[in-house]
Amino acid sequence: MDITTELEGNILIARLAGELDIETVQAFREKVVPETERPGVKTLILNLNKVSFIDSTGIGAILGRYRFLEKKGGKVLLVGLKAPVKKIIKMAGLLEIMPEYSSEEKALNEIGEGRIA
Amino acid sequence: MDITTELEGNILIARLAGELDIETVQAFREKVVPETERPGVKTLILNLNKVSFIDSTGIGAILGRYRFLEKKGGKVLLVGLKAPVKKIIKMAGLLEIMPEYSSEEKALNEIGEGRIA
Amino acid sequence: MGNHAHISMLSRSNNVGLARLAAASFASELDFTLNELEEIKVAVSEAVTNCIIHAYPLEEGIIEIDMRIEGEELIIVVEDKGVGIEDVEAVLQPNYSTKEEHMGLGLAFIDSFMDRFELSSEPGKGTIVQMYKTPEKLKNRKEAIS
Amino acid sequence: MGNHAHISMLSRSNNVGLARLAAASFASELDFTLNELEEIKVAVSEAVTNCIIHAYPLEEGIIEIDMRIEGEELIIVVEDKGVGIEDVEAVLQPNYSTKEEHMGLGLAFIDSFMDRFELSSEPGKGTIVQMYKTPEKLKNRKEAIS
Ligand SMILES: Nc1ncnc2c1ncn2[C@@H]1O[C@H](COP(=O)(O)OP(=O)(O)O)[C@@H](O)[C@H]1O
Ligand SMILES: Nc1ncnc2c1ncn2[C@@H]1O[C@H](COP(=O)(O)OP(=O)(O)O)[C@@H](O)[C@H]1O
Repeated sequence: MDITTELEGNILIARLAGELDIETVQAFREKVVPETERPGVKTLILNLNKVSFIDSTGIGAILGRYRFLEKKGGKVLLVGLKAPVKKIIKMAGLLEIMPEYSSEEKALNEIGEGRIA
Repeated sequence: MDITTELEGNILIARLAGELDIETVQAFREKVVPETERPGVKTLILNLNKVSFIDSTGIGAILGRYRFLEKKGGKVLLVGLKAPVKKIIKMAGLLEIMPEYSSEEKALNEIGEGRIA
Repeated sequence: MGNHAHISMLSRSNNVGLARLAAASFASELDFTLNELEEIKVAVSEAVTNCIIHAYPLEEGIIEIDMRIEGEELIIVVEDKGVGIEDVEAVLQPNYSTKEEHMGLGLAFIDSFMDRFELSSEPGKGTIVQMYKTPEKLKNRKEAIS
Repeated sequence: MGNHAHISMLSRSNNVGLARLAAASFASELDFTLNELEEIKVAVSEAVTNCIIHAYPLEEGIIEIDMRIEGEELIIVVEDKGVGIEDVEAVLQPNYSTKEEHMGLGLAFIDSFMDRFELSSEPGKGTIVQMYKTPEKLKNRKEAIS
């Protein structure tokens, strides 16, 4: 799993590539979790465009960030879900609590226009 | 292994996609071999652009077509070798007897200009 | 006779990918769609992950993965010799987990993605998950004929 | 303790891909380049193909693939209980094949792509191919230090 993160003001963008499972969730914990814990960070845009596989461990990691940010009044936005990944995320009920966008730009626009914040 | 073939006059173009090994060589035998046996066919352009893996079984299949066509005064031309595939083909000595081109067009041009025939 | 392959491996996180890939490769002999192969990958991933997290929480153990094709059916059995399950009925409830930070989604995914599955376990002895799946295409064909 | 996984499978052509993928997945725990992982795939493919063609020419048998990591070294052992090899020295010659339509490239590829390999066989009992490989990066690092 390759992970890069970028801070845009109070918005954290995390881009994941590869398979998110019990092996690679470790990288998520090391690279994404501490960034969401920075003071001020409320919104996480999770770009899963290059994620080809996810299972319940990956779902657990995303949900963990959602719960953490929700307490701070924040949100998690999902970007670029491939069909197999989307199926799992949907079945787990995540799409009911996290909006989904086709690109980072669209997600950023929504936040900018204050619909989500 | 996905295989498509196309006849351009006496030139057979075969396009392979996938992994060429002991499992898939069967498809090569069924789809490519009979086409090379058509009367008149002397030249085989083998497009391996979408082949991600080859082993000695695949080498054997290609060499078999070379030997068959050589007897008819023909040739095998290779197109679009990916790095790992090229390494194996080179190690097996195939590049010493079969010219390699970056595209089908270039291979066809060479034949057209009579440098190979 | 149908195809057969068996994997024994240590209960390490970095072996889950191997199990999943091997299962999808084995299954591809049958006429599964890419979508169905992805479902098989998820199911195997969940069963193997459960062995790592639940069956062998403290020390590494062996996970056995048996893969068979019988007729047009894929049968995958994941077995551990770990702690076992006290109350099998309870863990089969959706969203049930004995670990606080877990969500109880694993068995639910297996249930959704395989045609059927059986869970058998003995506390202190280990757990067996048997999973069955036939390609949809084939089921449709059979229905069309009958 | 190093990682360990073992595969037993029928000597069928459509299991070669499984063996190759599993080996590459297992090997990826070490710091191999993509190029080296491809080399491992070829070596495993050749060893397993030999079992299918040579060891069990008439009827299916079992192929055992043992994969270990010891320190920074990958050890893959492919074993069959097939016909065995009469003259091990002879088959190790490049371009030597006991089958007319074959080219004797398989063992040569294994030799090129792995750091070292050992072939042992007993006629009528079976054959064992042991293959070893350490990531180049690591070898360079060690040389730089010493
Ligand atoms: N192989 C196993 N060994 C022991 N317990 C298991 C095993 N598989 C599942 N369980 C039990 O079943 C429960 C539900 O499993 P699952 O649905 O995968 O959810 P989760 O893994 O999130 O807890 C687990 O919390 C655990 O108690
Ligand atoms: N597992 C095996 N069982 C029996 N014979 C084998 C085995 N592996 C290799 N051999 C023998 O070694 C020879 C050389 O093998 P190889 O270099 O792979 O070339 P090829 O497979 O093209 O013959 C084979 O022709 C065969 O006689």
